[in-house]
Amino acid sequence: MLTFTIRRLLFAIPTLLFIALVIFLLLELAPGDPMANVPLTVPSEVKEQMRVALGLGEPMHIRFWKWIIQFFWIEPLNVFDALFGTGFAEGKLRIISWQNRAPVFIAIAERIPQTLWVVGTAYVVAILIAIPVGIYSAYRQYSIFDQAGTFVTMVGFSVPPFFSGVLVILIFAVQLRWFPSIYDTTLEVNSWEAFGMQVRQMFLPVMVLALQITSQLSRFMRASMLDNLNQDYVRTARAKGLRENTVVLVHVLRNSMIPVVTVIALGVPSIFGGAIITEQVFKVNGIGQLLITAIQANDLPMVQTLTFIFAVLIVLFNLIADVLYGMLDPRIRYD
Amino acid sequence: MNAQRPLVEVRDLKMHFPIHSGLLRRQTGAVKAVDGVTFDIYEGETLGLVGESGCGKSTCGRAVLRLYDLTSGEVVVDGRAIGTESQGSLRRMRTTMQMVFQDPQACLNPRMTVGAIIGEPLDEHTDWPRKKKRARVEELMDQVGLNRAFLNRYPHEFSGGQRQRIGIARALALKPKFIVCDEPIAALDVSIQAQVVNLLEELQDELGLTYLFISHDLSMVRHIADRVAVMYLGKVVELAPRDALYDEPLHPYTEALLSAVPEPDPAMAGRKRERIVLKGDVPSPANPPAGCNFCTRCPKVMEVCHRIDPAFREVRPGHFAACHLNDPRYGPEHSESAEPTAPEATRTQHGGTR
Amino acid sequence: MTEHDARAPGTAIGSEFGTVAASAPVAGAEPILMTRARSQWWDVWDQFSSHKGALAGAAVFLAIVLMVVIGPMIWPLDPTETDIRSRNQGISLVHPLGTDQLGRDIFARVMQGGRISLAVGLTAMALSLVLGTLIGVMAGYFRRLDGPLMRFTDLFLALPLLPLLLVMVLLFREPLTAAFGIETGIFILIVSAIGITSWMQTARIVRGDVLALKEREFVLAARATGTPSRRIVTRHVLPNILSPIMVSATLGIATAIITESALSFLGLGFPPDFPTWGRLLNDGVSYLELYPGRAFWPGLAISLVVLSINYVGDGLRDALDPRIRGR
Amino acid sequence: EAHMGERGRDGEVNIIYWQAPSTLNPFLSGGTKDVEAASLIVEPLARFDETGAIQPWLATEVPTVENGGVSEDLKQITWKLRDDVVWSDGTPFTAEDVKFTYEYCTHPEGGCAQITKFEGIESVETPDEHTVVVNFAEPKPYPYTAFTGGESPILQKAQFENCVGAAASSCTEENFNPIGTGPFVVDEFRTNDVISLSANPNFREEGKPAFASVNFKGGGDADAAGRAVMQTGEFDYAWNLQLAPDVIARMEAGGQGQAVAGFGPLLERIMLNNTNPDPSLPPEERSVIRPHPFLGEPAVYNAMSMAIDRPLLVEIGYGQAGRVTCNWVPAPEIYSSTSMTCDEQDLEGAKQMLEQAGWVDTDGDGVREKDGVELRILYQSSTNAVRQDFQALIKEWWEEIGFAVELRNVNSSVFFGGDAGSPDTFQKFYADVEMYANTFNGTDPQAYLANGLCDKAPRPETQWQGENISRFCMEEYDALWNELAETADPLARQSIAKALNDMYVQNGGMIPLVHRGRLSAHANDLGGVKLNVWDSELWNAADWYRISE
Amino acid sequence: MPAGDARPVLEVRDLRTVFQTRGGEVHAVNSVSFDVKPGELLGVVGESGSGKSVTMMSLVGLLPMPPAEVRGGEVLLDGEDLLKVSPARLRDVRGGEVGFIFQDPMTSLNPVFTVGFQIIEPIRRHMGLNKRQARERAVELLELVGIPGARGRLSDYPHQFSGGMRQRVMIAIALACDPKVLIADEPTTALDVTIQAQILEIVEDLRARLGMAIVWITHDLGVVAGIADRVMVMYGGQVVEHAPVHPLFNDPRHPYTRALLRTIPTVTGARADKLQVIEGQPPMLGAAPSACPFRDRCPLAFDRCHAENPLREVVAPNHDVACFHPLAHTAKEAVA
Ligand SMILES: Nc1ncnc2c1ncn2[C@@H]1O[C@H](COP(=O)(O)OP(=O)(O)OP(=O)(O)O)[C@@H](O)[C@H]1O
Ligand SMILES: Nc1ncnc2c1ncn2[C@@H]1O[C@H](COP(=O)(O)OP(=O)(O)OP(=O)(O)O)[C@@H](O)[C@H]1O
Ligand SMILES: [Mg+2]
Ligand SMILES: [Mg+2]
Repeated sequence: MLTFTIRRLLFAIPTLLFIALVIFLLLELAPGDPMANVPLTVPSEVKEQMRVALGLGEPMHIRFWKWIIQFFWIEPLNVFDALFGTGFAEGKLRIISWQNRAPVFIAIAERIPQTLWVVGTAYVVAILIAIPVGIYSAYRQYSIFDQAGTFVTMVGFSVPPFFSGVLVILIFAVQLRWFPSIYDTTLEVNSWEAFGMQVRQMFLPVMVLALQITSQLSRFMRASMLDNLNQDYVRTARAKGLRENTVVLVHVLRNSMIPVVTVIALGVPSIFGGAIITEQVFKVNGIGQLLITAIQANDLPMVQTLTFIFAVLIVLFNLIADVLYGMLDPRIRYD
Repeated sequence: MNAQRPLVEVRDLKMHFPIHSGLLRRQTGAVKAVDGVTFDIYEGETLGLVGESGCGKSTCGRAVLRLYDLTSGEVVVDGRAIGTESQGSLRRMRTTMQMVFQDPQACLNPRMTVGAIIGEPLDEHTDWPRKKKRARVEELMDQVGLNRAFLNRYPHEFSGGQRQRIGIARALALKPKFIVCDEPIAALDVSIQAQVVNLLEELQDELGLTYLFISHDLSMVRHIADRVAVMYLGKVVELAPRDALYDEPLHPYTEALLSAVPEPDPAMAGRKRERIVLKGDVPSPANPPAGCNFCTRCPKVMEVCHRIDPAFREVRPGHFAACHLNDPRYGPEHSESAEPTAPEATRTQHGGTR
Repeated sequence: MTEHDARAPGTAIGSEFGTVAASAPVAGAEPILMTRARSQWWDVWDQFSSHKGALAGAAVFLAIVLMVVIGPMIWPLDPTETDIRSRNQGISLVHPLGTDQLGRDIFARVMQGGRISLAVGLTAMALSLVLGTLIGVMAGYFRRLDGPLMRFTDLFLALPLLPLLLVMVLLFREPLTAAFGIETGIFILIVSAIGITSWMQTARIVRGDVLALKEREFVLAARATGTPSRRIVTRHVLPNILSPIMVSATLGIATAIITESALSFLGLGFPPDFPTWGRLLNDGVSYLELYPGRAFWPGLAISLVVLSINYVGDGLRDALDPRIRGR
Repeated sequence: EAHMGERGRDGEVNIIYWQAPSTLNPFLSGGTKDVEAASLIVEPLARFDETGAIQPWLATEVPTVENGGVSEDLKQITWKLRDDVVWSDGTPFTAEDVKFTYEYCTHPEGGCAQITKFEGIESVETPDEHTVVVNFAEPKPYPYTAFTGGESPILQKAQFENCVGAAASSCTEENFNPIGTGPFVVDEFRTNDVISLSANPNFREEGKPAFASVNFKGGGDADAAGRAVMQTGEFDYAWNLQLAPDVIARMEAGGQGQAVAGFGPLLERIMLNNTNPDPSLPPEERSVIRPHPFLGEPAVYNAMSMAIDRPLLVEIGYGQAGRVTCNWVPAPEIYSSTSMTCDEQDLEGAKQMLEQAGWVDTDGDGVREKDGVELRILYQSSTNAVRQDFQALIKEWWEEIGFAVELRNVNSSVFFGGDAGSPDTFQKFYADVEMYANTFNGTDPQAYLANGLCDKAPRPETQWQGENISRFCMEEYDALWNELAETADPLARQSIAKALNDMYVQNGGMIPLVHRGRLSAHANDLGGVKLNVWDSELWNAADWYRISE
Repeated sequence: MPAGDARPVLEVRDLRTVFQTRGGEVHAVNSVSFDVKPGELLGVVGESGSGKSVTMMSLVGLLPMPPAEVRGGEVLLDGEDLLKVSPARLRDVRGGEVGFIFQDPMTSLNPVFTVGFQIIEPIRRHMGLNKRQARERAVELLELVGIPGARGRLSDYPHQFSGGMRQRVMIAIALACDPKVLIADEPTTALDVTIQAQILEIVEDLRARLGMAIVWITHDLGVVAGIADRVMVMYGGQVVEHAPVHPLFNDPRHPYTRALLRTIPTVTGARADKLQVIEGQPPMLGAAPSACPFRDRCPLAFDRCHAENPLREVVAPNHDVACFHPLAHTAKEAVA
């Protein structure tokens, strides 16, 4: 297992470097200009000067190399400095956003909490709902519950969040006034009252997101349960005289969870990635919103760093999913 | 009756499947599925190949047809060494050698009609017009006892025995000389096994086919084979004419195998109490024991068995075995069993039963 | 007992009889069994039609397709024609779904939008299927290609798709528009953008199935016959991975339609005078309170299509699965 | 003004900008959102008020020729600073800071976004602590650019001393937390998200600001911002609500707030391409002026203009935030010409005009042609709901009078991005006509009118940079503009500007569509809001207060 | 070996099981009756699809319902009708009083739980032992079925065992609670002959020691000949012949039994030139039988066979057969 993990990690390095290059080249080739949002009243020579000040004048390979150094060496040093109060990174140029000329990691660090709060909660809620729903739907395949569950999850899957999001805002925030329509990222949860506020402002985005995630996960759970309910060992378990609950919730569930757990693990990068559209709709200024504004502003360092972080997370969680799979399923032994 | 001309010659055939492991996925070992096998199959005869599951029977059968790239060794079919030829030039040869598979369900493409399945070899190797192909397919169906009317049906509409007939018809389509039957009856019901075996025998008589008949059913092999090879853990441990093998096995493994076959006659079963029950399981072919492969389970194991791998020797004319017991140097005190004592007459009899 | 059918064939032939007896007449020597030959597709249909949801889904989907294909030909109002006097109207006989802020007929626009959305869904799905199947089959069948192709797939899986989509749209918009005209150009662009970013799952599934299939005896039989790899793939492998492909296909249509609408939301979809469901929905969202119909109808159309296709996919999955079909 | 009391009495005010500020240093971004957010903190020497009149801010008075602040030769302006101003950190505000600001922005490596404000300045001198003398190289008839308006505020020298030139971008802390003289100080700045501010304890005016803190939220969309102010009451002030009029009306019915409009010189227009836009042409040919197959013909562009129903466009697109206009310079009023009318659609007249000019549909395909040239138009714009509605309507009208129109819209970051490699920018103008909005800063149109000069046309030599998007070129126009550049007399300047405006519109530079206002919304209980389109909207946030019933 | 006069521990009367399928009903088990006495081994033979497994699973409700439905009959376990008891009681019976061994040792064990867990489960459930005691018992059981190093192997997973060992684990599970009846559904079919010999050895040994009633399903007549006391031959969902093992092999009365015995070659004795075959196909069980299920393949079939379903009739002591043909009721030589 350990060799497997190390091997995969080693493999990940060239993959990631290649991805970094691909992302860089793609973004490089994309039209669009960091000065697009500067008002038309600013003359073009000025914009040109601003562009040069951003370092756009340098050739491509140098910028790529610089970025690689910054990402893999200088930024980790900065993290180290921040943690231990050392000064290794002093004077070294960090990855600077073109929008505000600040290190991109500052912005990213600011955004992570709200994304984790909202998207993370939604993910957890979705898992908590999806698993029992999936189990029961499979166990009572083609029952009313199963049919209704299928219907609801499919509706959840088919309604785009930019529609459902606005709809719940109109209903719950505008009409009923139960929840705020705009997420307050400055809220500090330091009292019960603040916690209540936090729950209230998270409710709508979490609901919209969770519906989507639940839809997919519960289908998965159901299919996995169905696969296992027909296995021979289930008959063996019944022949042992075990209670139906034990049969389903111990024997079948444990086996069904193996693929589902890895699917859940594979979904984790999306938590960090944020749910772009949902964040946009609810003004949860998280990572997703950061990415989309960066894209709109053609802030290449930001876009590139973010997308690359996503890629790292995806690769990492792929690995975690594989390792989890190996741990959960005793039959699998990676060497 | 036998022309005694070897149609298939296999010399020291090895088929190892590499095992990769470690950080760099280097090859760290190999599953020695077939590990140095030598035998001939004479024209018109049936060579039975028996052994326990996982001992390498199928691998051997497939290697003989060059469905795998051999690790080493030589295979000559119909005078042509096919061991190292490219798959492209082998294509031609495929008309002389064919295969019938274990699982009649799995060996037929569920999405093709019977006609298409039987006709596939014709499509590949002939440029006959459609009519002629169809006529041949129908002829084949007659030959194996399938109703011509079923030409356009799908495999799942047939019973197991009928499906196996389809598989046989397909193997016959190009009029091969040599057919490898890889457990063709293992997946069939007892009452249907007989149908298929009879069909194979009839076809052999009719078309002069040569079979390599792989099976783990010793009683069925006894019925169909002229000579029998017993495999254990990648090696042939005994090879002999049928009756010689069943009446007087020379290898303790063969002995144990034969004694383990349940006797469907309670009276006999009662008498044959001295059943030899082997202890333990077959070792992994990736990690065979030192010395004789069988030394871990052999009831007659000797000290030398753990050290030296016995050679595959012709103990009696036509009767080969790989066991130290048959070697006068190591054999037990009562060395007469190790000496070729059987009279000449019995041997010839064995050779020409059919 | 049915569990037997579920497992690798060969373990229990007894159940085969059961299957045959239960689903199709055994073809034996007996004359009573000489019923008409039923192809397995008939069986598939048989099973499919017993799945009520799937049948209803198929009916709804067909109805929508018909409406969208034939509708604009018989409906007198042009989706792009503005009629400023009658704008923002509610439901009426002339405008069954009302009109938008420029007085365009929403019914006509929904039908027109459906043409594009469905066409995008179908073609993007087809593209991603072709890509996914091709790569999956190559990886699964040819051992040497497996590593590189799967790394390639992993690479695509690891690429953040949204920026990729964005970049693709930005990059190729102009050349394609220049080459094919605005409509076809953007159509090609969006379809390929969606297709190229969504084939990976299919490829993985197909590869897995091909790997298993490759070990099946009928593929070996074909090899023993001397069938070259190329034809083994087309004749033996492809037809047998049809079922996962079909299921991927149904899901693919749905995701493609939704992705197109998300692209519209991010301002990267079709040009504004091109009503697609995604665009209509997105435009309608700001009017949700005033004229809920504006968002409701395209939203309903998307949901209905996705829903119906999902049901069809469910039914197909059951119908194409021999274990279930046997029951 | 009646509202009095101690500083910070009214608690918190919530402001939402649906575009989030990314920095608080207006010299580094130039985006409206950033400039306006910064205006709560840093201030200029003089500002424009809601009427467009210039007001002293950190200076004691606005220097003019009359009061001697501006020299007779128009080459020198002297600012007298107030002496009661201190920075929020308590240190005094001096002329050194002003001079430093000039040095900061004009440093060649700094990439200052507001560098045009300092154009023509030869030197800045500080004879004493409270006097700043600005010397121009040439006579400057309109000297109120540097240190005037929200875009050119004063930075504290002590804070930014080490952030000049290339170091500008490493000064994150400074750029995010500038020390200012304004009513508020930054507590926390989260880029593209939220700014928390609190009242400046050292603010020069007693009892101001009324609010103790500001929660300045950014991001989302105009819909949500409007809803949050007018319907749910979560926010007090929402900026720039570009929404359909009926949507605004519906939101106002929510009863929590109201929309207010103000009109600057922002003009939605259709630019006419005076060169041949065919992208397949080599760049040299692409930049030859007036070889457009037909747009150079007055009958064609006049007919196009006549076919447009401007009042309807206003009604559909902007409601109370729009007005019909026929001028390139629609505001301020003193500069806006009254010689043209265009508020009635005249399809018949347009047809006749084309007919008379020889444009007839001879082959019956619904498209007029002359000498084998068909009236086929590619009409591009940026992606934006209202623009696309306009495109649909105008396309219909133009097709009615015998044009064939193809629409195209381009993502605005590409459209307005200056990427020389992209064919889709508004500057490249690979279309026959294109629609967007433009405006100018302050109240003087001279620089803006320069956009009609021949040598400002984007060409390959300039990497397709240049403000003369139409590639409009007339000797007379260039001559008249040069006259304007030398005239100081306000009345004379006005009449020249009007003449330039008319010349440009009548000779096929553009088709003006809608004079657009800025529509913002504030809560009913937010007092003191004076919507200012000439400067930052938050210019008088110090005077805002909570209306208590 | 069995006590001929002991009361049967399991008595099945007129059991009927039907499957509802899309293609109509499948009458998989039709009026099956049999019994087993303590210490006795009843062999059940018959070709695939003859209803052997369904019969046994119907006894303790292991069939998925739907589609299965037990239409009638009685299953008396020590006089208690298992078809009428509550589900809870049935669960107590399963694993507690009736042990099951299934055919495929590869898939019958749950791959994600240790072998120990799977053995302990029924012990704790039925015998109410605590964890430690249950563990001890599990070790005992594994030793009983001949697994070396039993204690150490409790924490292994099934995939770490070979096929034969897994089947032994299955036997251990089935024996865990000292059941009165052990039902073995083709427990050795998937195994090699040498391993099969090991298992048969163990079962015979266990039977002698524990004295439980065993029902042994197989289609290998050789196995039955070796270990069974009585044999029941099933065909088309019915019992067609039933006799003690010697009479059945020496004096088979039903044409099917006779044919079956002739089809199989042996490793000893004379070698036939040609194998006998049973022509034709097994019946489809689409409806309750109204005629002899074997009629289409029977060389002796006559009119009555097509019109009426023969009942089991006693032809010799303990030997009954369901056939109209007079030959079945007389001696075997007549047919040969
Ligand atoms: N492609 C392969 N890669 C690695 N190992 C293989 C491969 N094919 C077979 N083996 C191994 O080789 C050994 C012999 O396998 P083979 O299938 O020849 O046995 P067999 O005698 O035919 O068994 P059975 O009776 O079960 O069919 C087994 O241990 C098997 O696991
Ligand atoms: N779930 C089911 N649905 C429909 N029919 C079934 C089902 N299970 C079993 N059958 C049918 O019941 C009949 C008897 O099956 P059973 O499994 O008892 O046969 P068997 O004698 O055990 O055969 P084998 O030797 O293959 O195990 C068969 O015709 C089979 O098709
Ligand atoms: Mg094999
Ligand atoms: Mg069975």
